[in-house]
Amino acid sequence: MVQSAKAIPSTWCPGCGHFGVLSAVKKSLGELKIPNHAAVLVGGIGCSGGIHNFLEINGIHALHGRLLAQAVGIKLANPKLTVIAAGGDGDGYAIGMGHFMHAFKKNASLLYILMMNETYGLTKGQAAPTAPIGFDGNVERPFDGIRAALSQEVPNFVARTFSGDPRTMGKILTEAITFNQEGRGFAFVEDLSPCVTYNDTYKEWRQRVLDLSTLPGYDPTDRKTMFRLYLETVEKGKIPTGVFHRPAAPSAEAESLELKLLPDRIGPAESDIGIDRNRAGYDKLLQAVT
Amino acid sequence: MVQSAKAIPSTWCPGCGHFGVLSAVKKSLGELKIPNHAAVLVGGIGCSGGIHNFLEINGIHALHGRLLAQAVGIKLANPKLTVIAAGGDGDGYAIGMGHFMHAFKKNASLLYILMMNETYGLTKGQAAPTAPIGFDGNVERPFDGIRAALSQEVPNFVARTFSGDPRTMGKILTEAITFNQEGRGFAFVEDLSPCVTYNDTYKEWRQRVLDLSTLPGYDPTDRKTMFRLYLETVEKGKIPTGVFHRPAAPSAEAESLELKLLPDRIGPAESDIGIDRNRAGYDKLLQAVT
Amino acid sequence: MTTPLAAVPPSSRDDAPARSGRPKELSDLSVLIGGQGGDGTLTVSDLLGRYFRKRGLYVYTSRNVLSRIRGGHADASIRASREPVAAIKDRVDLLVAFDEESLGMGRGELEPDGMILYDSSVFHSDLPNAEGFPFATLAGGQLGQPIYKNTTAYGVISQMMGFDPVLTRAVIEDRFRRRGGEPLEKNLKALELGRSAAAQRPATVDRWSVRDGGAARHRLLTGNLAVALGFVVGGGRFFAGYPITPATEIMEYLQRYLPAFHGVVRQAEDELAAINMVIGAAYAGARSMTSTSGPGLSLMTEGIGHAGAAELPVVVADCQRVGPSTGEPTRHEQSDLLHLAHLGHGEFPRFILAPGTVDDCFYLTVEALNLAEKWRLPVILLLDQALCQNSVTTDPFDISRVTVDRGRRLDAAEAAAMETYRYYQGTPDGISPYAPPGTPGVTSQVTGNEHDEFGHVSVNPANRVRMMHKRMDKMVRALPELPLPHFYGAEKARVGLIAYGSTTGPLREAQELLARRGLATRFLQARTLFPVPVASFRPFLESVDVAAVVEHNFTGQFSQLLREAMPDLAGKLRPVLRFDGLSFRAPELATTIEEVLRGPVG
Amino acid sequence: MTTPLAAVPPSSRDDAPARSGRPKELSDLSVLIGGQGGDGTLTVSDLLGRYFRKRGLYVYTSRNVLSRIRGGHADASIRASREPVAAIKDRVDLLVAFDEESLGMGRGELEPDGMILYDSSVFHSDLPNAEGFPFATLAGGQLGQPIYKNTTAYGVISQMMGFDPVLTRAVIEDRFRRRGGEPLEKNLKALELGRSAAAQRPATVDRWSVRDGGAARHRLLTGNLAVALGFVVGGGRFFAGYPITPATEIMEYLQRYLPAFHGVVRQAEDELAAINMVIGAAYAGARSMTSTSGPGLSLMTEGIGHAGAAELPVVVADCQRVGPSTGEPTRHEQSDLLHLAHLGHGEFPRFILAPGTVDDCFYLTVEALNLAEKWRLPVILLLDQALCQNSVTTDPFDISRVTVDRGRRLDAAEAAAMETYRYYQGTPDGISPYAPPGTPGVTSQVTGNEHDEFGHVSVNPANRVRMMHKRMDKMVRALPELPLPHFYGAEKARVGLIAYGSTTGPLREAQELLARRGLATRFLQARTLFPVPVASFRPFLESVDVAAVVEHNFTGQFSQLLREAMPDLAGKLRPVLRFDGLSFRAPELATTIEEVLRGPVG
Ligand SMILES: Cc1ncc(C[n+]2csc(CCOP(=O)(O)OP(=O)(O)O)c2C)c(N)n1
Ligand SMILES: Cc1ncc(C[n+]2csc(CCOP(=O)(O)OP(=O)(O)O)c2C)c(N)n1
Ligand code: SF4
Ligand code: SF4
Ligand SMILES: [Mg+2]
Ligand SMILES: [Mg+2]
Repeated sequence: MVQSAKAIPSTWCPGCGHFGVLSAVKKSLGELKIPNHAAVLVGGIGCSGGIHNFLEINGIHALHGRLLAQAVGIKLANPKLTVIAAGGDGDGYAIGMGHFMHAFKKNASLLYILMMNETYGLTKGQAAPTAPIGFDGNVERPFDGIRAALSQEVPNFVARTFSGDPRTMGKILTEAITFNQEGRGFAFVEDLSPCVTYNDTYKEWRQRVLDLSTLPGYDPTDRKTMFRLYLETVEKGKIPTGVFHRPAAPSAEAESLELKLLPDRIGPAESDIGIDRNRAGYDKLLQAVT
Repeated sequence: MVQSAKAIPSTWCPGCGHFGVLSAVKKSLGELKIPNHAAVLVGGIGCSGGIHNFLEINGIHALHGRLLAQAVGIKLANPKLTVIAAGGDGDGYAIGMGHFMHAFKKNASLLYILMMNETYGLTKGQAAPTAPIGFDGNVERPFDGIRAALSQEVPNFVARTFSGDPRTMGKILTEAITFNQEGRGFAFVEDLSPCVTYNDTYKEWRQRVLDLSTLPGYDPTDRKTMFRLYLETVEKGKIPTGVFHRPAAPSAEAESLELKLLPDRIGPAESDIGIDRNRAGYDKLLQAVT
Repeated sequence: MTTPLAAVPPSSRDDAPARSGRPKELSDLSVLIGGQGGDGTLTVSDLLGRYFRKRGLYVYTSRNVLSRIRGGHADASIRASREPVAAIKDRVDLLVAFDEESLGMGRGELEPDGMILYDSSVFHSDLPNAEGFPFATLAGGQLGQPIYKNTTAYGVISQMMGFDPVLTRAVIEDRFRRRGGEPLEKNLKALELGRSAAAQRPATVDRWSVRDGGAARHRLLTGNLAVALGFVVGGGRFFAGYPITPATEIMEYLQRYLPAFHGVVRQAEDELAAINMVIGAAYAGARSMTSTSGPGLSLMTEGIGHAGAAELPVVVADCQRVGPSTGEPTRHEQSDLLHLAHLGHGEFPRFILAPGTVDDCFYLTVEALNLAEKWRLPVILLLDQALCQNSVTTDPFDISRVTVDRGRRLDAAEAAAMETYRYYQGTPDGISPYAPPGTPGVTSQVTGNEHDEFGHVSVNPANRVRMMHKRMDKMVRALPELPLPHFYGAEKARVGLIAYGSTTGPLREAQELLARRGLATRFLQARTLFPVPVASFRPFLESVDVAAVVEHNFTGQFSQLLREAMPDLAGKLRPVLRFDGLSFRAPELATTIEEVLRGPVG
Repeated sequence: MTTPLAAVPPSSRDDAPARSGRPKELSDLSVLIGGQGGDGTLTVSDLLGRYFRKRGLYVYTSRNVLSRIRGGHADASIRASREPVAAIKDRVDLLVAFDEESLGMGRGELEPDGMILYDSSVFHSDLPNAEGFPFATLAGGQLGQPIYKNTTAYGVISQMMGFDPVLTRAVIEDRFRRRGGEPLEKNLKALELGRSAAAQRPATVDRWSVRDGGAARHRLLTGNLAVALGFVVGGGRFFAGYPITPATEIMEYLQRYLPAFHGVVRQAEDELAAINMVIGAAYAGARSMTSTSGPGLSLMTEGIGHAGAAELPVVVADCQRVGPSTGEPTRHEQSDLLHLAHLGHGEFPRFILAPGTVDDCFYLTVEALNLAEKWRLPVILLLDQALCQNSVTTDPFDISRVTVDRGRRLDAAEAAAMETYRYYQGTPDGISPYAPPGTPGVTSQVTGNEHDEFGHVSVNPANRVRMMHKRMDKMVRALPELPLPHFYGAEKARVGLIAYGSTTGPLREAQELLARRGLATRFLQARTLFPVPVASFRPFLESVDVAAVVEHNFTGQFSQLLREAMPDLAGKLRPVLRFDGLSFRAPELATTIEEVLRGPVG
């Protein structure tokens, strides 16, 4: 075994919700027997975004808000890699909002874990787009990424977990990565991950979370139903969790971006680009177009 | 009367859907008796974005995708101005997606008209985020801005019009601008505006549009209902139009950004910044903080 | 690496026979076609180009359109010559005017014995050398759609210049075959309409003649196409971009060509996504590129810096247009150089390469890919509107001249043999071995934060200094292997000329004109712009008394770079600048250079 | 405009009395407090700063933290002197170590007779000059929370330095009053814990003494606070930003101060939104600014270009940190200058101003607002981490020195009196009259596309040339009114020093050290960096034989700008560079300068 990048000790505050994600990711990768070298963790910028340093895994620290763009580039360059993007709610819902909304359309088979704590931890506690009115002087209504995800007609996996419930989180992450491995497209998991230093919501959230799968009529294949259930739950002052959307079964046609573009699953990073290997194709191309 | 920037002749292809928006805007401003100098039209980049040149009005040509950011800056600097942002679906839903989603949260009282033609007209017909699968090789599912707008818990005005039905469009724009004038917040109108050169959808859309207000149960104050009606209509192969969301009545508390920040409606652009005028306040500030 | 063009010949005009009964032969002719956007001026130019190319002539075409889809003045110009050409001719032999505005704009450029064809269904002209044909009503009446007027005009021209009728038809067939059916039929009819209308007037029958040239294997290509082809052949396999004039065609070509080679092309949601997708793909091990123009380039600033800091190989093709801001999207300029040389907060290494011809576009794209991957840093391929969108007859690309050098990339066995794998391992040349993610047994950490050799964040001051040297010294170490300039003209000349990009073409013609006026010059065509290749530039500057630095911008950006790099030679530099959106023309350029050289020595 | 600081005094060390029974008086003392992030090192420094300021001393504080919220080494240092100071002292009199790492890191900087206080509940030290107190367990045991250990340490120090007990308490009250209740109570108790613990040991009772200084009206301020205050007083009324170290505090201060003046502050969704909101507000007629650091600055590139092309007055404060990319967010560098000078595709005018002291931050922010609005273009206020976040005792700002100049802004009556209103009206100085949207009877069109005087799109070549001159010539025309450099040191010296920003402080001290070693120097502190103010720089460079250009980056960016602007004087420039993330210290700087000046003349 080559000695290469080891996990370094975490730099998070003791008790930070992000630890929940770290251990759940580790556990799911282990359960699915995905070796370190076959997975890439794309971190955002923020406390959350440092996560890739705290695992022995391939890691790339993307620019603030750009983790999904980099993750899609990685997945399309080498569809065999397990790609997990993980970052904060400032990273994903503020500066990264454009790429976030487009990730559902693109539908590359990768997992995005967004660590929601209503604040910008690393820059010391300003309001994130998810912050309630009044938080640090915030006057804007909080953004809800799950509702935005549910609004579009796309066959993605959509869920919310809570760092206070690591068992369920582990189960859902494993399901999400399996969804990716089957080439079924994008999986989005928003994790409720309290910032104990600037916004310690552990207690409050523990009381408010409600797993929608416990409700009558729960059907994550039906967008209309789930949207209604979600809104009714919110109206009751609860925070919906669990799996909100999961298409019934893999369709016959490829739905994921990488399978549409690379049906034989050989990606740009793996293809042999030697001149000799490609000469016939090049000759044909140059002949045709010039 | 000072002679100043006149309207110049339009540069659009004859028959372009954008003409519908141009004349509806003109008509609504006329009806509401808003003088030229009191309104600002913020154009995007694209065929659509040139619109501010074709009216005698204050116009600013924003950067591609940034028209909403500039529009919010204008409205907050001078809340007395009528501010209308108008641009294309490439401008708004591709490069401008982040600002689009945040515009609902911000809720400044301005009107955003997005001219939807499924394509990038000015760069010659590539697929916009709204393009159906197959358009110019597009493999991604189209984005639906109305559904995204409806998904969030914000008190905005949300509607869709069709350039093929200028009468209804005029009515809805007038309603939207009135909503703004009352300081009730953001108004978003997506206009179906066919690109006759690269994607002439006039005929098809004329057959498919369906005004939701004609349906039983229509209630634009109720998000859950409207989301369901909208999805059912889409499932029937129709394109929903009309007003989708409009809060019942102005609430007692200010809901719009500019009224929250500037309760006395005097904006930064209007305030007297002379030293003498402010000396007392400055002395107090310097005393307090230093 | 490119074969320098043969010297530009004296204009055919000089020794042409006086007008007589038999057609006058043109050996270097120029046609300007003007009308409203949507009138099909580009189509006329395209058809003529195809015809002349089939006749073995050297062709150069350029276009002048507005940033709108229909309406507004648009024109296209085409030059055909028996000798190689790399610029548009200064004067026009034939002006085709679909509207009166075009006649007004083009008249001034007409040769004394030049001729005008105009659409008499739109306006009337009394000029003695003007022949009116009702192009629009002819086509509208007979074919139902006035838009076929462009092919009708092509028909008139073919008659007037004594084109071979079979070849003339073959051009139409080539061009419209893909669309087939009605369009092809109607265009063939439109051609005949034009030919027969022209046949009825002596002025438009065999007025001029064109002899075959010897350039049989040449192709008529734009720089954008050459870049796209260079990308494919150079092993490029991942491309992400966002539409923007004048770069869009690179993406559009690649959308067609790349899938056959396990390649992926994505139209991203914006330029931020494009550069970051490219970064992701480069990290994963694909040769990756994006292309853009001014506004998109500015948006990519942070991303390019990330590639520089994280040592990721990305190629960014910048198709320069008129700036700042949205500027003039369809017009020509070279004003991004200093921005690119210093782009991004903080300091990171980058190379800026600039092809000067369409041919060079192909080979330097390959070079850019090789250099990026070998040195693991961003490489800018600096293009300009004229180079990107004008077309010129070009030698077939020679695949045997292409090599693919992936630098210190490890395969699985090499990686497994290492004791320790560190993504940012210190080495004498600063290049760390690269194992793509997925390599068994190896993991890597990559970041744009300052980091140690393993890629973990570090603010240790000594490490910082080491890492800055590791990255920045590449600009010094790589310099000897960056593309060399091309030199043209008199070896011993005391007057130097310096330029890059599409300015190469008109400047070579200007050089010829100056030579004929007795001024010997030597022209350094820069192909590496940054870091400034002092090793080749300094001897050149030392060898001349004075050097005109010819570029399309306001502040003399390339001059500034040179002045900073060689302050002791700054006194020799004379900026020759144009920034009105149009390309230099050779005669004007020659005159300006003469004037500037006469100016005070600064 | 600022009053140059009095010459820096010789270190108090030189003439201090030998240690005796009575407390040794320190007239220039330095304390370094180290621990883990979250240990409260900044609080200790803050409390000491408040105390010394109340005693009329001049104070300078700096911090060294990691980009994380808790854990990792963090330290704060504070200097207090009876004479003005503008940099941290090279050596430390008192080291307070909350963990062993801090002791290891700080020891080397200790004065020979310096002293160490450490937390003996965390580790033990045998060093002769070290006194251990169980800060954490003391506070934890008595107050329930070990975090009060910082105030306990302050208590020990106050005893050791013979602080006035009433003033010592008052500092705690000032600092924690806003939070009131329990925090205030507990901090007061923690103070007493420390004082009584110290009282029991001779080594920590009245070991040193501090005499009052004469700076009674001075305030202890950071550059970021001074910028925020300058913005308010300079009439700034619209601010949009996005959090980023080390710029965030400007936004946070303004969030508190601006609403009282009809001002609006928005935390935007990203930097693209921030700069474009600012553009919108500027267009609408509000004095507008954003502040950011490297990554955000790169993202603003397109927007700043838009302001330049459309002639909109925006101020961008760039709080430089270590680049490239995310770099080292909390560390110091000056590496954005060339990026800023050439930022953006295409060419547009901009001014870059750089305050050198906290005082200057206030007045130059006002200047930046005036210049932007007068000349209608983007102005960059170039700061650096040390200037932004270190604090220094500063004279009260003098409002009577502030003027607000809105340039050619028309009120309703003036606008109504015009015959024609053209947003881009040609004028001799290129400044067009500005009527805000909403002005009765006037409409305007504004665009970043090339445009005619009315603001309608134009690609007319002659118009293009006119408009480029209109915009670009502002950089020449405005030059005489841009802020002048400050000069320090010997008028006739043959050795020059050039620097900007926070380097001013240590360089002035270095200048003093050099003078004592017999080297007379003259220091040009640049306050306008771009366009290069040749009128003041050239005579300076001509007057010296050689000039050290001292800056915090790898490539010598300011040297490059100067070399390009004055190539004939390039041979005199000697870059003195540091790019390891830390600020220059005076003694090291003096030595480096001596070495560099001895080097070969280039
Ligand atoms: C372009 C850019 N803008 C701003 C920053 C500064 N910044 C670093 S982390 C961060 C926010 C982090 O918040 P979030 O994503 O919610 O992560 P958390 O720390 O809460 O886990 C910001 C604004 C940056 N690094 N880059
Ligand atoms: C940053 C940037 N990227 C790309 C462009 C090029 N561009 C101009 S218009 C346009 C798309 C226009 O499409 P849309 O917004 O749908 O407007 P339409 O023309 O369809 O009305 C693009 C990509 C640009 N001007 N700026
Ligand atoms: S500041 Fe908040 S988000 Fe950051 S590590 Fe600490 S607890 Fe976690
Ligand atoms: S190209 Fe399309 S969108 Fe643009 S003006 Fe023409 S019809 Fe309208
Ligand atoms: Mg967060
Ligand atoms: Mg469109």
